Amino acid sequence: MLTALVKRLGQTVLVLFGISVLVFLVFFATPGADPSARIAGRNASQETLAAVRHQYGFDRPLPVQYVKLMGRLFITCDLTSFVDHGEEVVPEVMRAAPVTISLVAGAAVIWIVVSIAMGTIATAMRGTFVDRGLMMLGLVGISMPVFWLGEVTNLITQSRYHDTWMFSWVPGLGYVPLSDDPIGWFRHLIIPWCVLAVLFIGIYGRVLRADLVAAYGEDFMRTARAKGLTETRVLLRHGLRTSLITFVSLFGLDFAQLVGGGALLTEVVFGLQGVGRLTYQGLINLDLPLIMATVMYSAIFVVLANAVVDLVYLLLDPRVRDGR
Amino acid sequence: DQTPADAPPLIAPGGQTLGSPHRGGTLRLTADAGAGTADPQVNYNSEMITLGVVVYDGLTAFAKRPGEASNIPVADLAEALPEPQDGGLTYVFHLRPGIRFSSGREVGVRDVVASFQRIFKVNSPTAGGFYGGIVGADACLKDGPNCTLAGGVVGNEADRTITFHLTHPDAEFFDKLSFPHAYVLPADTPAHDLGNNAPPGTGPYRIVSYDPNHGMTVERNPYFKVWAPEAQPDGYADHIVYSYGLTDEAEVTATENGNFDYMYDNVPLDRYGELGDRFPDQVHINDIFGMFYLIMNVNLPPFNNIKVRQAVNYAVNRRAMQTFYGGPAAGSVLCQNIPSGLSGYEPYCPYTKGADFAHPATEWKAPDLARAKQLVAESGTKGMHVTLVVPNRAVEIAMGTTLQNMLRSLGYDADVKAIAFAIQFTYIQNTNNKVQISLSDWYADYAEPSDFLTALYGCENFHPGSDSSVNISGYCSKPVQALFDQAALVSVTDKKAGAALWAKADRMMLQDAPAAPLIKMKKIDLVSKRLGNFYNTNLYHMLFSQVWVQ
Amino acid sequence: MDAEYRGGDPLLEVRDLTITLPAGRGKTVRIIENISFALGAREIMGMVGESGSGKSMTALAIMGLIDAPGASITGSARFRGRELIGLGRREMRALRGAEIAMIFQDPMTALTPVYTIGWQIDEQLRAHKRLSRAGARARTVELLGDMGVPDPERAADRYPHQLSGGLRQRAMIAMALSCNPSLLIADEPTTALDVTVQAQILDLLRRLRSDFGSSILLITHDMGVVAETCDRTMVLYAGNVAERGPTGALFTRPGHPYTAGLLDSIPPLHGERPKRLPSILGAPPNPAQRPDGCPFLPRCSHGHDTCETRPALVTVGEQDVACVLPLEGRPLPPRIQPAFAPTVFPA
Amino acid sequence: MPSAVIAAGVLVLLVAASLAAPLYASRVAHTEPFVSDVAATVTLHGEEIPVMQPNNNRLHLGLTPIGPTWHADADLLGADSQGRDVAARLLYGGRNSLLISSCAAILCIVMAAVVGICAGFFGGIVDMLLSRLMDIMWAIPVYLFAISLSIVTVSQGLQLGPFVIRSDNLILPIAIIALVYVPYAARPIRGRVMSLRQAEFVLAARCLGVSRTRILMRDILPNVSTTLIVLAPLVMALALLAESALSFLSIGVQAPAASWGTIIEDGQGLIYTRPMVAIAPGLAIVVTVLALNILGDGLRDALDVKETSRRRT
Amino acid sequence: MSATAPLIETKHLSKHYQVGSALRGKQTLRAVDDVSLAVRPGETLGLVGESGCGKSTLGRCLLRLTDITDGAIEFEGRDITRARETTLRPMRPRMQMVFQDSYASLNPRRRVGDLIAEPLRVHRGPNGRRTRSEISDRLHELTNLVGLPASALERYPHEFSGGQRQRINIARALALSPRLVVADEPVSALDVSIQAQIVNLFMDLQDRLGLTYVFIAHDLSVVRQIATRVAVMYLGSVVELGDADTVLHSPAHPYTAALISAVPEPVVGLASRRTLLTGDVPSPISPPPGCRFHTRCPIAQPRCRTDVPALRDLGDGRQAACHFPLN
Ligand SMILES: Nc1ncnc2c1ncn2[C@@H]1O[C@H](COP(=O)(O)OP(=O)(O)OP(=O)(O)O)[C@@H](O)[C@H]1O
Ligand SMILES: Nc1ncnc2c1ncn2[C@@H]1O[C@H](COP(=O)(O)OP(=O)(O)OP(=O)(O)O)[C@@H](O)[C@H]1O
Ligand SMILES: [Mg+2]
Ligand SMILES: [Mg+2]
Repeated sequence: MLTALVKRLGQTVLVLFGISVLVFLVFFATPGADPSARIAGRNASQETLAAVRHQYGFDRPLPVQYVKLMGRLFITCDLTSFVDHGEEVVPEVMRAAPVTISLVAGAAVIWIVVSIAMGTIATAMRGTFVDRGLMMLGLVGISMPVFWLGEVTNLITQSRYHDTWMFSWVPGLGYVPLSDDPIGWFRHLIIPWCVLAVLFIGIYGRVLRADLVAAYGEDFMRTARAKGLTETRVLLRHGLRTSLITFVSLFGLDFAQLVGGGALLTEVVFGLQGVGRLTYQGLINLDLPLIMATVMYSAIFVVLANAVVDLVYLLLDPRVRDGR
Repeated sequence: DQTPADAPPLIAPGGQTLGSPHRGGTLRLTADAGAGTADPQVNYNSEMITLGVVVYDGLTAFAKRPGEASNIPVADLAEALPEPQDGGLTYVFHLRPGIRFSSGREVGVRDVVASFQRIFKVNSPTAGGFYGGIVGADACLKDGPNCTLAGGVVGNEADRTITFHLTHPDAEFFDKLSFPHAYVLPADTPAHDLGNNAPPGTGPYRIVSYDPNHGMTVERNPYFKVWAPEAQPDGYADHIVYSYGLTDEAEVTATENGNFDYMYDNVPLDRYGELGDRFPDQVHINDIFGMFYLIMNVNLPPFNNIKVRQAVNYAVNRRAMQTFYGGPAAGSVLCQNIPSGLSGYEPYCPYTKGADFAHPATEWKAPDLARAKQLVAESGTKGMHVTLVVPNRAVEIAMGTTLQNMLRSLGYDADVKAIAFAIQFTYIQNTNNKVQISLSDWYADYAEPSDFLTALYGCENFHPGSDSSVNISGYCSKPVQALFDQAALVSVTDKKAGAALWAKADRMMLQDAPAAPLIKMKKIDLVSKRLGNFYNTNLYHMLFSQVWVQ
Repeated sequence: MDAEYRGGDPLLEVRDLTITLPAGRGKTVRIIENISFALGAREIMGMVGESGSGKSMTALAIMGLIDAPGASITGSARFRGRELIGLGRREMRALRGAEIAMIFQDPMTALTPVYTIGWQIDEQLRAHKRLSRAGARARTVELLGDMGVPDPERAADRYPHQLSGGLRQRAMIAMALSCNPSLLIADEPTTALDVTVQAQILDLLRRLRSDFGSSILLITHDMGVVAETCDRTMVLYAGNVAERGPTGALFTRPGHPYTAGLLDSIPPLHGERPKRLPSILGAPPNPAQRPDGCPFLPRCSHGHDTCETRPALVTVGEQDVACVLPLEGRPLPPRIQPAFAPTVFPA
Repeated sequence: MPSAVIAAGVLVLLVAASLAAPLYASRVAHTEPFVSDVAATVTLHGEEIPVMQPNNNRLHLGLTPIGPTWHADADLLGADSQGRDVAARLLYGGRNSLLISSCAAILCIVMAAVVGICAGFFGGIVDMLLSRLMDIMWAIPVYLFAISLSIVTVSQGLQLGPFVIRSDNLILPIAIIALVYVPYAARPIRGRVMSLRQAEFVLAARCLGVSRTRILMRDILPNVSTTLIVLAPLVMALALLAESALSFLSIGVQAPAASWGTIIEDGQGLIYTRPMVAIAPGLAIVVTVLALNILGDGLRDALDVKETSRRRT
Repeated sequence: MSATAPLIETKHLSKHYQVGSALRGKQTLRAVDDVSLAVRPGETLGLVGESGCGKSTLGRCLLRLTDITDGAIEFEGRDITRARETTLRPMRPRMQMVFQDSYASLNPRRRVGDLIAEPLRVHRGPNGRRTRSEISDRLHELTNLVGLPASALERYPHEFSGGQRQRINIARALALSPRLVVADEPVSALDVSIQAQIVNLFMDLQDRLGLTYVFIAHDLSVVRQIATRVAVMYLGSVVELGDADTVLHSPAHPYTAALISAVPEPVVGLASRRTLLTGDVPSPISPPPGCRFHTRCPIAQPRCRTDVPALRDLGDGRQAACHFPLN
C-alpha cells in the first residue's frame, strides 16, 4: 500500500520534472524568445538591456535558471510573469481556476445528462432510425472544431440575432462569479457550456451506446430480464451501472484535462478568463513563467485525476477493489 | 467641487459629440488583455500609458487638448516651461505648491528628484534613450541601484526648484520630460518594478486595483484639484473600469451592444463596413503617428545593393497596403520617412510611377514595376532567395502575401514567413537572425521627426547581435548621420531651421532606401452610444478624463 | 397432447415451437424446428443435446427473452394453459421471475458484478412482491440459508466475485426461487462448476422439488447429469427433437441412433476400458445447412433412403423417437448398462 | 455496411475534388487563388463588379469582399479579405489538409504502434518508461512546440543532419500532429497488446520455439492491425482539426497556400460580414471527419466479424 | 539413457504467483506447490483435479513456458530448470503442447496452413532449413494424420468447428515429431460426440508415433480412457499418484474417492449412492494448514489439521499424500 503510493508519487514527480524540463528547454532553444529585450522594452539602451538580463538572471547558466524558476514556482510561489512584471503567476492561476471550473463543471453536467440520455435512448431503440439519427448527431458534434462552433454561436447570439426575442437575453461575453450574481453566472455561461459540451456529448453518447449494446449481450442482463424487471430498470440499473465504469474513467481524464486548461479555445472564444485563456496568453506572449505555471497546474491535475479515477474505479467496481 | 467645464469641451474630428456634459457614472473600457506592469516608469505600452495620463503628471505634459495641439509640451507640475540656459544645457523648473498625491502627501522637490533617479533604478526602457543625456546618467545606467544623478538633477527644497544639467543640448528635452516615464511619483516609491500595484499619482484618478488578466478599476483621486486645465483637466466619470478577456471581434460586438463604452484594441477590418452602416455616429477616426514600413537589411544580400532597395521602393503597391489596412479612411499612403503632421514633413515622393529623384512627385500614384525590374536586372541579384518576415496577424499576413507577389515579380525566389507577434519585433532586430526583409509597424513616442529618423536609422541605434537594435536595417551613413546630428542641434534654438534640416535628411536617406515606407495609420475608435464628448489626443488616443457617459 | 406425456394437466406445454432468425442478406435460418413437449407439475425434465442444438433458444423463447431483431417465433407454449408466445410485455414480465424463473450456466457472468448478491435477490423479490427493504432482505437471507449457503447474512453482502462458483450458483438458484416459481428453467447450471460442486448443486436441485414444489426444465449436454437428476429426458439434435421419454427407458433402450451414439461415446468410469471409444462421425450441421431429411443422416451409421424425408416423432414403447428405424421394425438393440460403481467410503 | 460505403464514397469524392482544384481554378472559376488582388473584378450577370466592394457609407471605411454569388465562374462562395476566390482555395486547401492529415495519421499510427507494442509486449521497465514518456508528451502544450518550431524554421530552417527543413515543409505539421496524438493512439494499442501477450496462441507460439521477434511480427502485429485500422480514421479526423491550429501558427501550410485550417483562420476575421469564408471550410472538415468516423465504425464492424464469429459457449 | 529413465521429471517443483492489487498489497498464490513427478517414455500420465488446482500451471512449468519458483525439472536427463529461452528453443521440437481452448490457441489472423507450418519454418529439419516442398509435403502428411481435409490449409481457424480446430492444434504440435506432448484439457471444450473422436485420435497417434503424453483433464472418465498413470492434484499439490486403473478403482486418498464418486454417470439410479463433499475448494492464496483437504474431508482426524502429509508409497506402485489412506 505505502510502497505503491510512494512509487506512484515518484512517477508523478518524474513526469512533472520531464514536462518542466522540456518546456524550459523548448523555450530557451527558441531564437528570439530571450525575454530580456521584451522585458526591457522597445528601443531600450544596451545598458538597460544588460541590467534587465542581470536582474532576471538570464545571464546565469540554464540549470541555475531552471532551479530558480522551479523554486519560485513551487517553493516560494512568488514567480512573476515576464510580461506583466508584477503578476505572480501562482495566485493568477488560482484566480483563473474558478472560472474554468465553472465552465467545465457546467458543461460536464450537460454532457453527462445529455449523453446518458442519448446513449440509453439509442440503445433502447437500437437498430431504429432514432438510434442511427442520434449517433449521427453525435458524430456531427465530434466533427465540429470547437473554436469555429463558438465563433458561429457568437455570431448568431451576440450579433446577428442578438436583437431578436430568441437571443436578447444573452449577456455580453465574459464571466460573472457565481457568488456575485448566480443568475448572471448562469446566463453568461449557458452558451459556452453548450458549445463545450457538444463535442463530449458526441463522444460519450457513442461510447455509452457501444458499451450498453455490448452489455446487452452479457449474461447478467439476461438474468436481470429473466427476473421480470422492467426494460428501463434493466437498462439503467444493470446496463448503465456497469457501463458507467468506462464512462467514469473517460470522464475523469477529460474533466481533468479541461480543468487543467484544455478548454483553451472555448475560453478564448467566449472571453472567459480561465486557466485555458491564461495558457493561451502565456503562449502568445511567450511568457515562460505563465506557461510553466499553467502547464504544471494542468499536469498536476491530470495526474491527480488519474489517481481519482483509480479511486472511483475502486468505488464503482467491486472487482477492482479486490484486485481481481 | 470644481466642474470639469473649466476645460472647454471641444468637438473632436470624426464622430459626433452626444448628449450634454455629465459628471459621474462609470466609463467601461475593454481590451483583450492587460498591458503589463502598472509601474508607470516601466510600462511602455500604449494601452497602459493611455490610462496613465489621467493618473500621473510629470513636470511637463503634452497638452491635453484635442488634435494637433496635443503634440506640444506644457507645464504641468512645474509652474512654467523654463527657458534653456547655458546654450541648452541647463533647465530650472519651479515646482507648483499644494499639489497632492492620491495618498494625500504633498508633492515635494525630493519626489521629483527621486523619480528621476528611479527611472534608472527600475531599468526604465527609455532610461538610456531619453534620459541618458542628463549629467550622471552614464553612471546610473551602469549601476542602477545606486543611482544619484548627482549634478544632473538638483533639487532645492527652499525655493522649490529642480535644476537639470544636460551633457549636450536637446531640442526634445521637454518632450522627454513629458513622456510617462518621467512621471513624478512619491519619493518613497520602492525602487523596483511595482508589478500590479500602481503607485500614487497626482492626476484626477487613481488606480484602485489591477489584475492584468481580469481588469482594472480606477476611481477619482480625492486630493485632486485642477491647477492647469491644459495640462491635467478634471475628469467627468466617477469610475473607470477596464475589463480584459474578449477577442477583438467580441470587443466590437460588445461595444456595439452597449456593454462597453470604448474598446482599446483596433477594430478588426471586417467590421468596418458594419460600423459604417450601422454605427457611424459611434466611430471616430483620428490621425496617429504610426506607420507600416518594409525594412531591408542593408548588410545582407540582395538588399546590400542600393539598386535592389530602390527597386523595392518603386515596385511596392502602397495602395494595396492601404486597402489591407482598411482603405483610404483608415490610413494614408506613405512615401517618405517623416509622416505628415510632423515638422520636417514636405510632400515629396520620388518612388512612384513617372517620378525619380531628379523629378520627385508630390504624392504617390502607382508602382513603377518596369523601373524596378530594370534596377534589379542592373543589380544582378535576380533569382536570389528572399524571405520576408511578418508578424502573424491577419493584416500583416495579407500585406506580406502581396509583398511576396511583388518580390516574385521582381524575379526573386520569395517566401513569406509569419512569426509569433510577441517576438517578431525583437526577432527582426537581432542581426544573428539574418532577417533579409521584414514588415513592421512603428509608433512615435512624441511628435518629433527624430522619432522616425534618428531612432530608426541612426548609427547609435544599430547594435549587432542584440535584441534591442531598432535600427533594424543596420543603416549607418556618415553624411546622413551628420545631418541628423545637425538637425537635432539646430532645433534646440531654431525649430524652423531644424525642420528644414530634417526634411533634407529624410530626402537623402530616402535615396539610400534602407526601408520602404508604406502607409501612415489612423486610429479608428468605436465607442458606445452613451459616450459623449469624444476627445482625442494625438499621442494618447481618447482622453478618458474628458469623455462623459450618460 | 403428445403421446409420451402421461401425467395430468401439464404445467408447461410446448407445441410446434419454431424459432427463425435472420441470417443476413435477407435470408433466415430456423434455429428450432417444431419442438413439442410437455412438463408436468413437480417434474424434472432434462433437455440434452450438443452445443448449438437449440437448447438455450428454446428456454429463452419460453421466457420471452429472445429479442434479436427480426426473430420470429411460431407455435405455442402454454403455461398453466396460458399462451406465452405473443403474450404482452407487461403480462410476460409479471410471469417472468415470479412464475417461471431461470438460472444460467455461468454464475460469474450471470450475476451483475457491481451489486451484492443480496441486493440482486432483493431486487427480484421487490419486483414481484410488495416488500420493504428489510423484509426483502430477511427473505433473501432465509433463501440463501435454504440453499445451504453458510453464514447467509454475510454472504448476502458480498459481491459475486467474492464468492466461489458453487456459492454463486446457489445465490442464482436462491434468486430464481425467491418468488416460489412453479417452473424453474436451469440452463446448464453446473457446466462451469467442478464435479464435486456440481454434485452438490444437482443434489440441491433435486431437493427443490420436494421443498418448493417446483418443476424443473434442466438443460445440459451431460448425459450423466440427466441420468442422475431427471424424470424424463428430451434429446435435441440440430433444432429438432430426436427422442424423448422417461430417463430410465431412454438410457436403457435408446430409440434414436444419436441418443445411442451419445451414450456410447462417453468413456466409462468403471468396468472394461474400451480399446477405442465408439464415436459419432462428423459434426452437427450448421443450422443454415441442415439437411432436408433426417438432420442426423450425414452422421448416422444406419442411414438409408427413407431418411431423406424428415422423420416424424413416433411413439415406441415409453419413448417418442424421430427415427424411421423402429417403424421399419429394426429398432436399436438395448444398451448394456455399465457396471455400478463401488462404494468407496466406509459407511 | 451501406453507411460505410457512402462515407468512403464521400471521401473519394472529396479527394477527387481536391485533385481537380487546378482545373476548377483555371477552367471554371478563371481565378488565381494564390495571388491577392484587391482591385480584381468579376463578371456577374454580364456586369463587372469589384471583388472588394467599397463600403458606401458615411465613413467609407474598409472594403468588404464579395459574398457567395453561387455562380461557379464568379466567386461561387465569395472572396476572402484578399479578394481571392474562396471556392478555389477551398479545393486547393483540401489537397493540403487531406495530405497532411492522412500522412500524420499514418505516421502517428506507425509510431503509436511501435510504442504501444513495445510497452505492451515487453512490459516492466520498458512499459513504465514509455508510459511516462507518453504522459509527458500528452501534457506538453503543443502550441509552445509549434511556436518555437515556427521561429526556428523561419530563417535558417531546421537542421537535421544533411537535411534542412524549411517552415513551409509539410513534414513539420505532419510530424508534430503525428507526435501529439501518439499517446492517444498508443494507449489502446498497448492495452490490446497486453491482452494479446497473454493470449493462448502466443503461448502456443513460444511453445513451438518461435522467437520473440517472430511472435511480435507474426502473431501480435496482425492482431493489433484491427485496432490500428479503426484508430486511423479517428486520428486523421483529429489531425484535420489540429492542422488548422498549426497552420495559424505558421507551421506547415504557409500563406498564400491554403488549407482548410488557414481558410477558417482567414474567415475568422470575416465571420461577421462574410461568414461563408469560415463556414465552408468548417463544413468541409465536418463532412470529412464525419465520413472518416463512419468509415472507421464500418471498418470496425467489418473486421470484428472474425473475432465474434466464434460462438459463445 | 536407459529404457526406464524418465523422459521428464520434476523434483519439488513449485510455482508461485504474486497477485492482488497494489493498493491492497501483494499476496502469494501457490499455484503449484512441491510437486515431484516422473513421466517415462511411452506412457501417458493423466493429470486430474478441480478447476484452479494448478494443472495448467504444472503443464506449463513442465515445458518451461513460465519461470519456476522452486525445485527442478529435467527433460531427457537434462536440467532445464533455469534454462534460457534460447537454450530451450532447440529442445522445443521434442516437447509440445496442445491447449484446451482450441480457438484461443490459434492465431485468428493466419491461415491454418501457415499455423501448422510455423514450427517447420522456425526449426531446421534434419538437412538444414526446410524447403517449400518439404514443408508442403509435411503439411499434407500431418493433415492426413489428424484427419483434416487438405483444403483446410487454405482456410482460417474461425471457419472450423471445435473438433476440427483441436485437430489443427494437434497437427501443429506434432509437426516436429515431438517425444513429449503435454495436452492441457484438449477435450474439455468439446461436445461429447466430438470428444470421443479426439480421444481416439490421441490414442491412435500414441500407438503410431510412440508419443509420451501428459494428459490434463478434469473429466475422470476421459483420463481413465487414455492414461496409464494418473496424478490427482488438489490445491497445487499431487495428492495421489499411481496406475490409472488402480487409482480410479480403489482410490487411496479420500479426495480421489470423492472426485470419482461425484462424477455423474450416464447410468440411471446411481445418484443416491453419491458421497457428497461439503464446501468449496479453498483459495490457493491462503491454503488451510496441515492436510489441505482436511476442510472437506469426510474422514479427517485432528492430526490432519496440523501435519502436512507427504506423498507416500503405498506399495502397489501407488503414492498418496494422506495420513489415513483408504483401502
Ligand atoms: N442471436 C442469435 N443470432 C443468430 N443465431 C443465433 C443467435 N443465438 C443463437 N444462435 C444460434 O442458434 C443455435 C442454437 O443456439 P443455442 O444457444 O440455443 O444452443 P445451445 O444448445 O444452448 O448450445 P450451448 O450448449 O452451446 O449453450 C446456434 O447455432 C447458435 O449459433
Ligand atoms: N498468470 C497467473 N497469475 C496469477 N495467478 C495465476 C496465473 N495463472 C494461474 N494462476 C492461478 O493459479 C492457480 C492454478 O491455475 P491453473 O490454471 O494452473 O489451474 P487449472 O488446474 O489448470 O484450472 P482449470 O481447470 O480451471 O484450467 C489458479 O488459482 C489460478 O488463478
Ligand atoms: Mg446454451
Ligand atoms: Mg487449466
